[in-house]
Amino acid sequence: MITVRIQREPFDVQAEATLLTAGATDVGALVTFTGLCRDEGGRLLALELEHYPGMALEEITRIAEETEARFELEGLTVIHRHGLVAPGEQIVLVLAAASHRRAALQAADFMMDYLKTRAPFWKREHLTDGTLGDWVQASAADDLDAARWQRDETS
Amino acid sequence: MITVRIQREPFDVQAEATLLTAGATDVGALVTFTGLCRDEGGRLLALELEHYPGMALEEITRIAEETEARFELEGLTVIHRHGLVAPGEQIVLVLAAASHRRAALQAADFMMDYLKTRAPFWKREHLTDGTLGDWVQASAADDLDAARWQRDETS
Amino acid sequence: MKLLYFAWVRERIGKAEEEIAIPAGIETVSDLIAWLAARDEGGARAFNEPEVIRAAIDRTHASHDMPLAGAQEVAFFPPMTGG
Amino acid sequence: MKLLYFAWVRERIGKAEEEIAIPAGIETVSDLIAWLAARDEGGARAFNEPEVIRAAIDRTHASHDMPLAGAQEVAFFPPMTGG
Repeated sequence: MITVRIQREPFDVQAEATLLTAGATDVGALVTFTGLCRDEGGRLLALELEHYPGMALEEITRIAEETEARFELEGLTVIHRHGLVAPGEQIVLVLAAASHRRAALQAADFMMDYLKTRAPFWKREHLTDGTLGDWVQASAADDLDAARWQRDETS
Repeated sequence: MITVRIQREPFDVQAEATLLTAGATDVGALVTFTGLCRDEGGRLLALELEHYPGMALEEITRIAEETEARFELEGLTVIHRHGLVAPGEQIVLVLAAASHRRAALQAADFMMDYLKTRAPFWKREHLTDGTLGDWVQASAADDLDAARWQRDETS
Repeated sequence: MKLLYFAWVRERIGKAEEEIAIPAGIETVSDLIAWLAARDEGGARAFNEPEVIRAAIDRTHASHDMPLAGAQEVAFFPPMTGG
Repeated sequence: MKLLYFAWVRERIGKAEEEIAIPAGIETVSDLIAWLAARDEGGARAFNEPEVIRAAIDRTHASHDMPLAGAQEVAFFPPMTGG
């Protein structure tokens, strides 16, 4: 069961976990990954998350389907926020349920690597001095993280 | 910050997450791993978790300290239950907070592999037909999972 | 054909979207980028480093050598930074 | 020296713990396992496959070749199945 949502509002991790595992009796492992906004040493007032509305849900659903095809899951929920997010607030949630722990952990890891490099979202900094900061640069490390899954089909 | 608890009672994942991240502004990734009791195709009434009270807290704390030394974490919480646990109920919680996602994901993965192979807990099955089942056998796969961290110091 | 721009590509070209009639000889994503870069100042600013630009054709990621034939919506944007 | 037994080791030997005076010549975990296996029927049942038995000395995992000198609490149990 795949659930994908793009929303401006915060999400309730516990409520999503309850939804995902309701009635399931073969879930032995539940992994939640929550991505949060850091304050970047006090420099950051908020992150602005721009997205491509027409494509974001489709693309994240494609990534979720790949994740489900690749790992033995009992359920997968992905929620990505857009709009303004303050330090300490949530940006993204990945929730993976499986019979066995490695599948759930790896699914969350895989999902996040591909979200970072394929989901059409862009972050811009709003600074505590009241100015508009830069667009966040894509990280080469994220590309390398995503490339791991092509190099090593079993890891 | 390391928190380790051994308890009979269920835990509240959301409350533990809130505790761990309260006041933190440099947490970019929060991973929760919840281990749940499966029903083994309807065969299982409950799992009985026996533990070595004198050693369990000490050993899990040692594993948590190794985890903290190995990955750049902002916080780590580990809770392991003992006593009777019914299908669908929680057995173990690992909560890892970090600035960056790989550290949080790998810390949860590492922590679980070592919990499985080093924490002094033993599971016994209570069956739906009213009889006492077998002690759960340790899995060779768990030993291999734990051995990964010795083979490859960077993964 | 509808063109969409996001993040700093949108800011530099000075618009979020536009409708264009695709000129003769423009067959791939790469051709279209070169044409936009040559069209005006905003295009030059947005596409002066074509190698960093990502594209999507009809809401699916597309490499620069992908043909545009049949495309209804083409989007240009920087490398993604979501998640 | 206090001995503790857990899970099926406890069931087979028929007790959760006991206090023993360590006999002369018993120097390692392995020696103690062999002595317990030879002591009585419960010991034989619990320790008939010594290679699968895990041990802890004073609440720390110990290999079978570890010396017992100075130990106050030795525990025997099957491979762990927590988590």
